[in-house]
Amino acid sequence: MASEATAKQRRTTGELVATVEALIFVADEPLTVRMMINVLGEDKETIESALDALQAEYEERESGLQVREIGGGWQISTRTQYHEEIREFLKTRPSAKLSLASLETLSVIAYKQPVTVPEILEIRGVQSASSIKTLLDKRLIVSKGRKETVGRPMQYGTSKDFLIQFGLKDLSELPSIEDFEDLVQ
Amino acid sequence: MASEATAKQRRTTGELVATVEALIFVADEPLTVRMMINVLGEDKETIESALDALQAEYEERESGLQVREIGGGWQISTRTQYHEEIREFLKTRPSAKLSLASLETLSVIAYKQPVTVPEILEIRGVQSASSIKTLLDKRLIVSKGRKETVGRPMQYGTSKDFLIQFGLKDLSELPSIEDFEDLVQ
Amino acid sequence: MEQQNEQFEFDFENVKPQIVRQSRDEFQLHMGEFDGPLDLLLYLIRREEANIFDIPIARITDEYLKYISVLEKFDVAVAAEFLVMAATLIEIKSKMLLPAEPGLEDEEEIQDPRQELVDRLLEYQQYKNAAEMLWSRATVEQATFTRGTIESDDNNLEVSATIFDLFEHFQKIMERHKEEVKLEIEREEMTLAEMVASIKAKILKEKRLSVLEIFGQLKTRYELVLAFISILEIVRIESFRLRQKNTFEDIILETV
Repeated sequence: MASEATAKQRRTTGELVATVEALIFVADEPLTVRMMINVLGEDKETIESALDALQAEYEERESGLQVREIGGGWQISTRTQYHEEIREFLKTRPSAKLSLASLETLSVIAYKQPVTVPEILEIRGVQSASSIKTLLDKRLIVSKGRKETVGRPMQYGTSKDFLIQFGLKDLSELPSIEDFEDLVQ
Repeated sequence: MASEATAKQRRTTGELVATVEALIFVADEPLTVRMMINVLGEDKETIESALDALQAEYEERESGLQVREIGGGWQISTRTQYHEEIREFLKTRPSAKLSLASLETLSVIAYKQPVTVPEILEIRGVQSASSIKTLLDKRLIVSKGRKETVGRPMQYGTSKDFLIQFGLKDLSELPSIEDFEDLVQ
Repeated sequence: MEQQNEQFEFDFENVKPQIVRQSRDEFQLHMGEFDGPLDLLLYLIRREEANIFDIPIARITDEYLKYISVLEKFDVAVAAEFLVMAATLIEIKSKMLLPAEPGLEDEEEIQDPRQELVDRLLEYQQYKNAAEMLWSRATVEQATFTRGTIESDDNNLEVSATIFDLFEHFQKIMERHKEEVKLEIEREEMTLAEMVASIKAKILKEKRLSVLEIFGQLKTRYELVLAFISILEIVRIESFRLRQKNTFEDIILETV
């Protein structure tokens, strides 16, 4: 178990607070105390007092960030009073990269449209629900009505925004295998 | 311009440090001073001293995180000493290392850029085509146009990802090549 | 560097050279960790504990040629770069055997025939050391992590990906997909016992079965063979028989 592996090296309180901070920072979702216990091999009380200390530290130094408990876990987030500047920044920042999963899902939709979620699952071999949500949010795909088959699943296709963002006149401009080989040469 | 919109509300030094911290946190790539100037409407000196203060704050409280300059921008990342616990939590291993041949090729490109394939061959004494492909795939190098000489060979240089992956502020941070002049023995 | 440590333990006499195909046109020689002739020369100089500014060229050349002959012993086409270096070494060696041209001595200092090679080796050594520095920097960097995803990461409407990224991924998926399909078929393959049981179940229900129909429902050659053996097996040990009214007509499997 992880606990045994790491618990033997005893940490000072300061080190534990720092480690908890680092773990919360790298986690994609609010980090549960349960998870911290597993990874660090410390007991619940020790972890909880480290969390309190960490939270107090951020309060005291009036950081632009805060450590807070949310949805059953712990998270670092920006403080609301700086949201104006953050929004300003988010508007100007360079475009975000699509995750690998979203890029894959988008490529399936682009080349196989109209396509349903079960069909995407079959091609990619993994569930794509969250990618589809992301792509819908970014308006890269749109729903194209229901397929007249068992369960009447929703079909998806690419949007006009997709064409604009990828610099295509229309779908016929999507590269084929031959185009790609030329490029590689 | 963003600058005018937000500059009017004067900030205390503490508030500026906190705002800079929040911006660096939300940015998904190292945040340039240029960008902070644009968003916050403060001058370069003010931003830079806020960055210094922020960095010192993280040092002093012995945080699990660090504020550092990398790849031409500022970033918050975990401190190396907590990597074991983080790996345990993320279930990651150190990613595949570059082969010796690719590292050699990369070091020639880093120091000689822009440099052509024949020039690399001359220094290394072997063909480097496959290493160059690997480095391009990993986006550690980029092509820098053709050299106006016989055959117009493609020239290569290092990318921003190179700086980030090797923890460099900018190319001037590379130790000088003369420093590596240790004698065989 | 770990790899470099290994280099010093390299067993010159026993190592098997390997030619690794790097790409369509490029083959690379791997013998220990020697990536090229300069690398090999540095190793030999180090092994002989020689001074790089005063290379015992005859001895080093002999060692180098011995190395090449090991390659030839294994019937391996020696990479051109190694042969060029061999020629260079032999040339330097012969130049050094010649007496200095009289008359030149006073006017200018005679150029050491080894000089150019030494310069190349020193330059190469620098980049090799720089590569080691990059390696250790990357190792440190791999121990730092950036933040996990946060809410604002996802609400940037603009994306940076090109149409070719999209295409490349689509191709990768299709390749992955092909492999999976193959695996599935393998998983679904029946055993003989299963086939026997399935045919028996059908015939007990229907009383008589058309053999053509049985075969018609099967997809792979493997299944056809399996069905054929199963039918023979059923007729042999159970109370079923095969009946054909006329030649070339359908064969019926029925209960006795």
